[in-house]
Amino acid sequence: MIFKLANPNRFIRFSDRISPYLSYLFILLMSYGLFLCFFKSPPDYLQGETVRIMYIHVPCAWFSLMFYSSIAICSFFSLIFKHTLADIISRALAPLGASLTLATLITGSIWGKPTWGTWWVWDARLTSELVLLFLYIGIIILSNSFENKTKGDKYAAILSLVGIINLPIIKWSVDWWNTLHQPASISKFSSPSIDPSMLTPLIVMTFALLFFSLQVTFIRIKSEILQRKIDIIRSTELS
Amino acid sequence: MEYFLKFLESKEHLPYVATSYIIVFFILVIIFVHSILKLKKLENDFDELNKQ
Amino acid sequence: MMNIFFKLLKREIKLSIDRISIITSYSSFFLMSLLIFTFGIGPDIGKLNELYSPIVWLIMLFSIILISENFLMHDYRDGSLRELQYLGYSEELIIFSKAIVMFLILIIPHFFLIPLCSILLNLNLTELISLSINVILGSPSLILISIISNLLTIQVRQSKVLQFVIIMPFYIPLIIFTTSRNPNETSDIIDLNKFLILIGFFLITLPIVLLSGKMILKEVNK
Amino acid sequence: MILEIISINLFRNKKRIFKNFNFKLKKSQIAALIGKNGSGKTSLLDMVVGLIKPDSGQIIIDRCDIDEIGENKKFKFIYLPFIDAFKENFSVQDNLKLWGELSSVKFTQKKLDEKLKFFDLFQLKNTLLSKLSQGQKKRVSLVKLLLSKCTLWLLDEPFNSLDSENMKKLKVVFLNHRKNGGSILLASHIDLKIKDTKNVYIKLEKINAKPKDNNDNWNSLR
Repeated sequence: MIFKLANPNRFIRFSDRISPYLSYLFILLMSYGLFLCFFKSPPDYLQGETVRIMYIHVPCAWFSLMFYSSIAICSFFSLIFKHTLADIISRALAPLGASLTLATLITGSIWGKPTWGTWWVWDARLTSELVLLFLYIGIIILSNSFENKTKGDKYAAILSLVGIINLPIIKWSVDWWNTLHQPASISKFSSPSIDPSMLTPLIVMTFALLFFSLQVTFIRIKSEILQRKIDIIRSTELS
Repeated sequence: MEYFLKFLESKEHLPYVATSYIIVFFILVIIFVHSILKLKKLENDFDELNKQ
Repeated sequence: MMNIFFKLLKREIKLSIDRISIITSYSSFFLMSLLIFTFGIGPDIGKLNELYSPIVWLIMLFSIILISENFLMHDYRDGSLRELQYLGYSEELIIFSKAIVMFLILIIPHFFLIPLCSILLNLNLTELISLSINVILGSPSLILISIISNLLTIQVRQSKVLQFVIIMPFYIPLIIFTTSRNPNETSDIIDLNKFLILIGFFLITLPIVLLSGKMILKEVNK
Repeated sequence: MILEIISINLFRNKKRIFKNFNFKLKKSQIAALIGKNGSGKTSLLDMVVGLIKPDSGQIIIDRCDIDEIGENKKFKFIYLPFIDAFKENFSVQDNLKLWGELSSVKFTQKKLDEKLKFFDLFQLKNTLLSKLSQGQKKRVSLVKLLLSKCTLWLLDEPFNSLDSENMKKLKVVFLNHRKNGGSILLASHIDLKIKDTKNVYIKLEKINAKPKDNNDNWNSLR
């Protein structure tokens, strides 16, 4: 499988073949998930109807973290094995991850308004998510600020690796800072167990979002490959 | 169904839930459309370069 | 090994003769920002006293990022960074010697800036001692992180803003641990644990910076 | 054999610059790299000193692989790049002393004065480098050649902004160096015009390889 994809053109063909199925899966799962969210799941006895935000907020948060770690893994591969596919994937994932982080932040703060009474709380999780957004922005800007794409890739890879090392430290210190300034009272979401009637829509929505992200990633990878091919042709024409 | 009707009746919470879903879908649509448009533009460029 | 390191250090110190001007610009920047903060917060000395450590740390953070340009960017522009590399000096040593000289130069103005701060912000003796230990232990990490931001943006034309954007997240733990004050404690006790955390943070930062700095410097000439 | 370049391949900025390039430099030999801008003269020199890593191939100086020399690089060769690593706010002799310390070249003040006189720089020895003209700067960097004891000289555009009189002097220096068993690899677009059988001219040409339409592996997209 991986050996088959070890060729950009074959990769493009593969993604072309698979992307309609991804779209179908996404539409199917998303509609089913929305149906479950609004028709089949009960309101929470504590938060009432606002709990329905969770079904979209939590998958976004998961994927925002997951994509950052995938970018870091790709950066590792690109620095060690110098494989261009890793660079291309991390370039394709960064905007997607950043927009999911933004979605997480916005839905989180909308969720916060009815439950906490304010749009924003300097809660440990929200703050770390905000920091994650800045890390994403830094990577995107840095990788695009070089005329030489390879160089931008390398620098962004180094930055994201430093970021993934620092992320636990940041998370930990924000937690610490949070407990220092406000005694823990707001972490009322952390319910130990979740009812199956709420878990199923959450899982369905997560998979829907996964297929959407895969679809977008394939499109972005394809455009990145095309961009590089165009650059090669242009640079040989110029010289 | 009754859950949905209950949800629609909850005047307090409906706008929050609705806006959050709308915003997320808006962001997803934007990133999707942006990717598609970029791809289309690059495909056009690539075809033109290959024709020359 | 040591011989080579001392050679590099000697070079940096020699170059620092014209970096004396940095000290004056640094201290004037520091005092001006203090003035601006005071205008923003108001002349209430109690409030200023409460906020002393975030004020001092924010000013230090920004001024160190601004000043760090003089150490790496100039060397890159006139080609002496390349020279050091093709003469066979290892990249870690280059970065490390630069960090040391930067620390030595930037610690000088603090000898009079911190007492001045303590007068202007009405600090008592324990606060003063705690702040100065904080500065001595925390600024190495500040300097190392600013070096990374400088290295990453060394070839970008308009690098100032980018430098701030990409590096700010990494300052968060540092700013948390240096400015934090446990509200349960009175200001007369010096919190030793905090200093240990700062030393630990430095020990984490140092290898990361040296390693990633080496990788960046290998890329720079391509 | 003092310098051996074995089947070098290099891609830069999506262009192929070297394709299985081979080259040998013997003792007492002057080799000139001739070619248009962008044909890879500077890249070749950068590869020889180890600033750029070739995509494949090997570079051997004095029977040692360039990557394995490490700290001893400065004893193997002297490299004068196109941009000279000079500190603008240092005087001429301070710059040279700084360089001498870094590259472990020991010389007395008397020897320095003598060599400065050779290139008519003695009166300027205490002037700041920022006040010198382009040609004078070039001459200052050429003084390094006279001070150093390395046998392999790597020069990037040594004749740039030199007048005819100084060019003649430089030619004499080159011939002297060759007589003493040294070898020179220089990149220049000006013809050396030393009529001699021992000299080698290498013409670098741009490789205009069209990219294959079906890029068959990922690394071709780099």
